[in-house]
Amino acid sequence: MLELYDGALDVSAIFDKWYKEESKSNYGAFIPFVGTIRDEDSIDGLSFDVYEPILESWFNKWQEKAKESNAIVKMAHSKGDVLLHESSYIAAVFSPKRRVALEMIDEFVEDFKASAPIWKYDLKDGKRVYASERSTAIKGSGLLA
Amino acid sequence: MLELYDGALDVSAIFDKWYKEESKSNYGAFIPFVGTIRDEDSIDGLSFDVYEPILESWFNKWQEKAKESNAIVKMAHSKGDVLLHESSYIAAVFSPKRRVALEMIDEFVEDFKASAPIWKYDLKDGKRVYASERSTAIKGSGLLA
Amino acid sequence: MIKVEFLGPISKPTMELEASNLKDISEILKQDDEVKEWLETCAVAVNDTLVSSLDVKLQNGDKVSLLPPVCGG
Amino acid sequence: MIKVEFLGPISKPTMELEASNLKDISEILKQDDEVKEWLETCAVAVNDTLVSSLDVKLQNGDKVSLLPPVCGG
Repeated sequence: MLELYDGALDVSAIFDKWYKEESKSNYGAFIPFVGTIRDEDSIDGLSFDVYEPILESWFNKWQEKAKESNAIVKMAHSKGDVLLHESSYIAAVFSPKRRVALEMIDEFVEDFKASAPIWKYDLKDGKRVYASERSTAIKGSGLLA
Repeated sequence: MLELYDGALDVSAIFDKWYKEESKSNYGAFIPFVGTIRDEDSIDGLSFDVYEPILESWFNKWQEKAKESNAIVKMAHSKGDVLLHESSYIAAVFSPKRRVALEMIDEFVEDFKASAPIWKYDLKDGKRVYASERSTAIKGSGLLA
Repeated sequence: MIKVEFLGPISKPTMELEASNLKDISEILKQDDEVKEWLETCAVAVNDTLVSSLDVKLQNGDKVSLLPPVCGG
Repeated sequence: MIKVEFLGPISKPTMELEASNLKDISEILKQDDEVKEWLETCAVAVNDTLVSSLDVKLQNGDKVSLLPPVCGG
């Protein structure tokens, strides 16, 4: 379940939908991670580019990995502009047992940060500025250099 | 923010309330943990006794600890009976940064399991049976033995 | 008098005892067959604060609570 | 022809190049001053699969994508 939305996420609606989707799946632990735009560095918000084909294959690999632990992962992310105090990202793990969910949400969020083909821009003074300082080169980068 | 409810939690309503409460607090990461009653061992549900005075002081210590990392914790738990596929527990961490939230939700949930003065009973064949096998003696137990 | 209360699954009504410290409480409870089996696994609170030493002095009106193994969530 | 596309912040339209493997692509892109500075930090996908070797053979119609440093969330 990978969901992309234009602009900010309706976090409570997505949470409610996911909770209900798995309400009879017999998962004992459900851990969402919600990412919200902080007011810092005088930005007006953030903006995101998403490359869907590779994001989907990254996500599908995670779904397979989660399945090995009888867990599932879900994810929603924004495309385009998201303003201060709005949310752009929800990741979630459902699993029968809490240890699996607690460890997997950490791994999933960190791998997402390092690998998911999404680019972040600061919205500042009417401009869209690539957040190069906060970005991470995908593992294996530099092949063509 | 420690909330106790009679019976099952209205998880989506609590999530929505907490999300809105902190919507302008400038926390970048919000991680709830939702615990749901699994259908296993032929139980009809679980039931909980809560000793509020000591639960509150345990929770207040955690609130202080969270504050040192500029984070906050919230928690909701059921008293009495909660049936299969209903939820009895939500814990959450809000923090400016994701690493703090990811590590704190794990620590908080594990310490809760080991220390919070809540007793669990299986509802089975119309009886309320103390879940002694799954329970953990609080640190320092045995003082009077 | 010291009030001794048994929390959670220990099905025992609150007792009123004469005692000047936890050591006294321990001696009395060890004589009680129903309670004895719980002592090994119970934590102890005095006036709702968990304690880790038997030397805690008790005063008239104090409350001692026994907390058996827990399992929230 | 091989299509070479530049993702995210690399403001460069898609190129069409003659190449039989990634080594050829690398040689061509190193001549492009606008693209050159990105090569060190970009991951590479062929037909939307990330690759880790320059030896990947390319066929007419294949798509090579350059993925600069990411920051989702």
